[in-house]
Amino acid sequence: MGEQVNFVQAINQAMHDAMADDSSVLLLGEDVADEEGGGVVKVTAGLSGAFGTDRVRSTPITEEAIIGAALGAALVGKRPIAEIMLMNFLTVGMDQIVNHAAKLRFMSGGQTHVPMTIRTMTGAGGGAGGQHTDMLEAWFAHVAGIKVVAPSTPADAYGLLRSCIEDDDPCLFIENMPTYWTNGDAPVAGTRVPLGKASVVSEGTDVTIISYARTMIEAGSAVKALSESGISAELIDLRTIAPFDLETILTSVRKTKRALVVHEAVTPFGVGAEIAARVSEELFHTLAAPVQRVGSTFNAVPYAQSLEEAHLPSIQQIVDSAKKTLA
Amino acid sequence: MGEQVNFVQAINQAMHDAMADDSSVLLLGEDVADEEGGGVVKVTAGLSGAFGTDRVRSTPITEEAIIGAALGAALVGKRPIAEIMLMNFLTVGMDQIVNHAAKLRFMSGGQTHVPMTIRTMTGAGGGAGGQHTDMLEAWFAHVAGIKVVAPSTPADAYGLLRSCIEDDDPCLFIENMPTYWTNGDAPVAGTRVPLGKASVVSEGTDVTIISYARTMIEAGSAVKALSESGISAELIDLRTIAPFDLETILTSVRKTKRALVVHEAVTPFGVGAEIAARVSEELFHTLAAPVQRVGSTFNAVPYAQSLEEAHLPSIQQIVDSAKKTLA
Amino acid sequence: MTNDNNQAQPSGSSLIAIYERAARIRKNDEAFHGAMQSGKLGIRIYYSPRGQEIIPSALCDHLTDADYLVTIYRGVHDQIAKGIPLKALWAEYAGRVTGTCKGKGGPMHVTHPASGNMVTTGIVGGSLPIANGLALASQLDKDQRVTVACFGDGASNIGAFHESLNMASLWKLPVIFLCQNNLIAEHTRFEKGTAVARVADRAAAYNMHGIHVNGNDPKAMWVAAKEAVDRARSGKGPTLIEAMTFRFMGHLIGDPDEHWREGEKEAALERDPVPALRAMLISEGHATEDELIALERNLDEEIEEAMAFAAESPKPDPKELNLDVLAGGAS
Amino acid sequence: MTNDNNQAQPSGSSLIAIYERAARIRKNDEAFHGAMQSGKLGIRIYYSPRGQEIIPSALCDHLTDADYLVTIYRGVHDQIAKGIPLKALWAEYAGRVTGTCKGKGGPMHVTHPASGNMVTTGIVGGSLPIANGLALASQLDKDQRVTVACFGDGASNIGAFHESLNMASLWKLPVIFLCQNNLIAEHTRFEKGTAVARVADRAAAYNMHGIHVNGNDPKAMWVAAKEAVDRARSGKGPTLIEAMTFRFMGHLIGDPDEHWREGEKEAALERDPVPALRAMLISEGHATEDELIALERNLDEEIEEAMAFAAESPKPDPKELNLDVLAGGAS
Ligand SMILES: Cc1ncc(C[n+]2csc(CCOP(=O)(O)OP(=O)(O)O)c2C)c(N)n1
Ligand SMILES: Cc1ncc(C[n+]2csc(CCOP(=O)(O)OP(=O)(O)O)c2C)c(N)n1
Ligand SMILES: [Mg+2]
Ligand SMILES: [Mg+2]
Repeated sequence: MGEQVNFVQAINQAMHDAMADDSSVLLLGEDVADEEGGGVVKVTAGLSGAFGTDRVRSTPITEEAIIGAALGAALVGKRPIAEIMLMNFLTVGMDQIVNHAAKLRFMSGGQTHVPMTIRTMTGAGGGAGGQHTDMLEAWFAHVAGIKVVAPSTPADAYGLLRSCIEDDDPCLFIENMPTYWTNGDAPVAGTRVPLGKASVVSEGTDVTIISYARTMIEAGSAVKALSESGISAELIDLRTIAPFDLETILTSVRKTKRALVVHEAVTPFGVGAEIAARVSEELFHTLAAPVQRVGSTFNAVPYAQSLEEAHLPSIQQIVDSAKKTLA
Repeated sequence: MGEQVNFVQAINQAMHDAMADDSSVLLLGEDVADEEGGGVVKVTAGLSGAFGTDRVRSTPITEEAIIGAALGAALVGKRPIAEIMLMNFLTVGMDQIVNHAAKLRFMSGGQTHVPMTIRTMTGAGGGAGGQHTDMLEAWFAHVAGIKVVAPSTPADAYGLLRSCIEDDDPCLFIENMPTYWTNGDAPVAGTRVPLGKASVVSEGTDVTIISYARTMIEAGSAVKALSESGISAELIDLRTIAPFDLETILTSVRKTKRALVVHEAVTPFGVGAEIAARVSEELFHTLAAPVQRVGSTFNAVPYAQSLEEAHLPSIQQIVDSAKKTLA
Repeated sequence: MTNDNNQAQPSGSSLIAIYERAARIRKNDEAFHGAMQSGKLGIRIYYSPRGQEIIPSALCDHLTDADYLVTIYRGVHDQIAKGIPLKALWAEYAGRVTGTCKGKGGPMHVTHPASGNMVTTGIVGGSLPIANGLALASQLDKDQRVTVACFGDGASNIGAFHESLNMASLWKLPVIFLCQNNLIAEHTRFEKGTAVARVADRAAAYNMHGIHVNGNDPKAMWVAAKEAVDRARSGKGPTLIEAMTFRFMGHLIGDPDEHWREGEKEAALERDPVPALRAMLISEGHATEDELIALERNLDEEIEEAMAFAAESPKPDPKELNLDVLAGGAS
Repeated sequence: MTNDNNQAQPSGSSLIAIYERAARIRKNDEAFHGAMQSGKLGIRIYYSPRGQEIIPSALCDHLTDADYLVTIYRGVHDQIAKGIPLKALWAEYAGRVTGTCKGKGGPMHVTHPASGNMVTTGIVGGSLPIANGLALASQLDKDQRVTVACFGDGASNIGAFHESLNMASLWKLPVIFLCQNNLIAEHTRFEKGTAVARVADRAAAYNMHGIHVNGNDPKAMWVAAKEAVDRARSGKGPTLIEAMTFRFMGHLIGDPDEHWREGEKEAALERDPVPALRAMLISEGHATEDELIALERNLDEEIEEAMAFAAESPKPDPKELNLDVLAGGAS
């Protein structure tokens, strides 16, 4: 096993390398500069020291102004990274993201564009309660003009974030807080992971499990558990949620004839709905069983550990749903 | 043909009757009082005259404060109607809606609840461009704790709005502006249309078309066009988008074995995805063809009429997609 | 604007009542810290109000259970001063079904309408728009209630602050915007995030009455709160109070609390308001050492009982996930 | 704060340049109204700036194409003053592929970076946060550009105003917040939506320089704009300008414009700023009647050509829907 790093290190390195390579890369967000601790969980530690507080700016607690400032600078040659501490706080800046950042290229007839990356963290499991850990990626996937990315390994976090920063359109980069300190193979410095390309994490023949972000862990454990009961599951990490890599999914499901989508977001009207709808349409005559979906229960994230655990998708649920496609 | 009224009249009457029946019903919004014209398109005309400017208040242009004020009053016995002029402006108040209104019942363990109705209008076709006519209902359907309603006839607008106002949970009531002045049968005063119940608008045997709001018009025309080519389509008006009436849909599709979902919202990650996913799962062995979806093209709403018309779902697209299920 | 000194001053019994509230908050804070270190109750997150005890303790001398409070994640001092029962509070922190919110809300969303604790939010700025709505209901019903919205100095920069103060002033709502200025927002110092020297001066931008006060001075805070409460009850409209204070224990448990400059924290701790009030009660002859010891012993017992209650209480059953989402959940 | 009278005053040629801009705006407005009545160009929506012509006409005497402007739906006066070519403007209003935005944006989203027209928004308050970002880029690049964010009086109450002014002041951004106070927001009178008598007084809440000026007085507006532009260019930071004006043609075409009280509109129209400036140019001897007639004839021709250009231009092909959504759309 080669060098290991966690997500915090990989994301920090990606920003560091991007800022070193391109002086137009900026970072704006609450507490991001070292004088403010280098981020509430130190993801941006050292960046203001290395690149100065002109380029790495701690902001007031004003998400709409943070995103607007990043957007405006992006219109005239900068490649800003706007850090919105937690995904639920995007609700405060939705106008700038949806009505402006995502639409300006189209509404200007291509005269302007917004090469901005919004980094945000989220994810349940820590007892933060109902307003700090929602998974809202489906909202942004429903908006034309913005890309949505969610890594599940430190190396992908590095390579996808580098690609987002260099992308000429607004990208929403979603980081999972509970797994921030989980180790994985270190990225090769400079590597880019292309946007819009899923990865087949483990090959299988009986059922395709499609997931992304934090639930790749549960899905991976489910794949092991399934193999023990003789079921060969293929596991796909979407990595980019919008635009998503339909081709890789279809290629896999053509082989397995069965599909299961797993995500932390609540199931109804989630990302799994679009994937299930597309797969069901494209492979209507191929599918041997209905596409299954596993997500969190449809309620606010509860505080009590007994409830939070029951709310989140479990390995057992994934295993059972996979088996259901084979029944 | 009995008495006819348009949406503006029906919605105005629903608010009038609700305020007359229950003194706890309030109305807050920009320009809603008569001194400010009784609403930008006169939907609230006469209400401040009838019930006073204490209960019918024109507000500053501050959507977050409008929704928050309605929410707070709802916590202590009022049944406020918050008018957010256009759906895109909900982006300014998302925090109060999603992090607060939708979650307070759950987060308080049922000690408090928010019987608030948010009325908003939207809908493309008038050349308002990219920031004034989005259909964002899928966002709210993805949030637990809030109901989403969208009428397609004046009578349903009356009956559904009465039900929303009397509902003990937050409801988002979506009004279509381009069809505001379209006539339909007058509601019987006092009628309630239950939330969560779809209506089978026309019966058919070959294919089920599921739609709601503005595109019920195009869908209705498509049903006629199809019957001329000998195809008998059943048309379902969802009326309530969340929680939606799965049973009525499944009953119909069990009969027709084919389904098509039509809405004005852009197709990817839209309401049609959830319906297609559920129908494909529940009726996997019944469906004779893949569920089809028709929505707007995946881009911001364009200004030029030539583009706006091409962007919106057309009768022809609906007809073609219905025929595709029969091919 | 500062206080006008001709105003009524707190009586000895008021000062003792303020101390009792502040001591309850402080002892409860110590007990929460203890419980989190031992880990036995399973409290998962906690934002300590240490340093800010006096502000709500003085405020609540002017409020009854009928008055409304909307506070924030760092709001346990406000909740306790407002009279939330400690048993249900501890059970909520411990994630038990006997908690104020059945364990569903947790520390950031503690709610207890019976004591006027209407909403606790984890969103910066989220408390202000809701407070306007509570005050609007009171204004319509002429029920003489006062609504208090608590928030921090950092929150005075977010849009919700601006929209809420503008609306409250236009409508003369019976609401008090209580900015607890501890000079720090998570890890960002006040002057780095707020472009004005005094938050209270922002009241002028809304033609609103503003008060800048040392929130850790029980007499000054009592006077400031009285002025604002009297204004609200008598229909004179909203007030913005900026109560200066300290944050002694970092942003949340586990935070290294590194923002202090050389010597700042030591100087602040010398002015730790709860011991200061205790000394004042004795030096001014409002209470004897023995009386205070008795009072404190009762508080210790009250907290012991609350801890025990939480420890014995059952955890919520997973079926609770389907309840309280929408009406009709059998709950 | 009001202007300091020792400041430089506009020269005769500046006043003539201001008049030329204002007359172009006014004549263009008349032509838009005509085109909408006849319906032949297919202009679908229009927010008339009549009454507000002088504000950007005086402002732009201090700006170059390199400076940035972010304006709103009611922004055609700002765009024309900033130098947007009328042909592309008319083609955009007419929904033609030769329009500034290929007909995709339309009146509420006119964009033309070459003349510094960076963003036009239909969202109240949306212009201010973006302006900060443009100014931030200029500050980092030390390119001496000034960014101006236009918005209305109603917008001064929304959260984005507050967040943006606070950030601009903290960071000393080279930005001007230009509130065009026409005393009306859609159908709500200024005092009904704004809790302060003067928007400019809100600058104090951000420790920012604020100027209250009669925007319809070309000399006073020129002086106010110069002060703000000089401050921004010289690194002294942002300024909030409240320019008092009128809205003569309702919120948008078709609006009955009923908000005026008895006699108000007549009184305002007597002070219609464009004819007033024209009279001043002659009475003060800056220009002769003949010179102005010649100037105006040129404007008429310019507008005629723009109309003709739009009328002859093709409509965008539906395949444009897939272009400019994301990069790589072959466009
Ligand atoms: C809209 C929003 N943005 C960011 C956060 C993250 N956050 C939580 S507390 C906090 C600091 C708030 O400081 P202040 O308002 O002074 O209150 P204090 O914590 O000092 O009591 C921040 C940034 C949040 N909860 N909500
Ligand atoms: C966030 C938001 N809320 C509401 C509207 C609807 N709206 C458009 S213009 C307007 C009035 C704005 O008044 P003001 O800011 O004074 O600008 P003016 O139109 O007078 O130039 C309103 C309420 C909007 N566009 N955006
Ligand atoms: Mg603080
Ligand atoms: Mg105005």
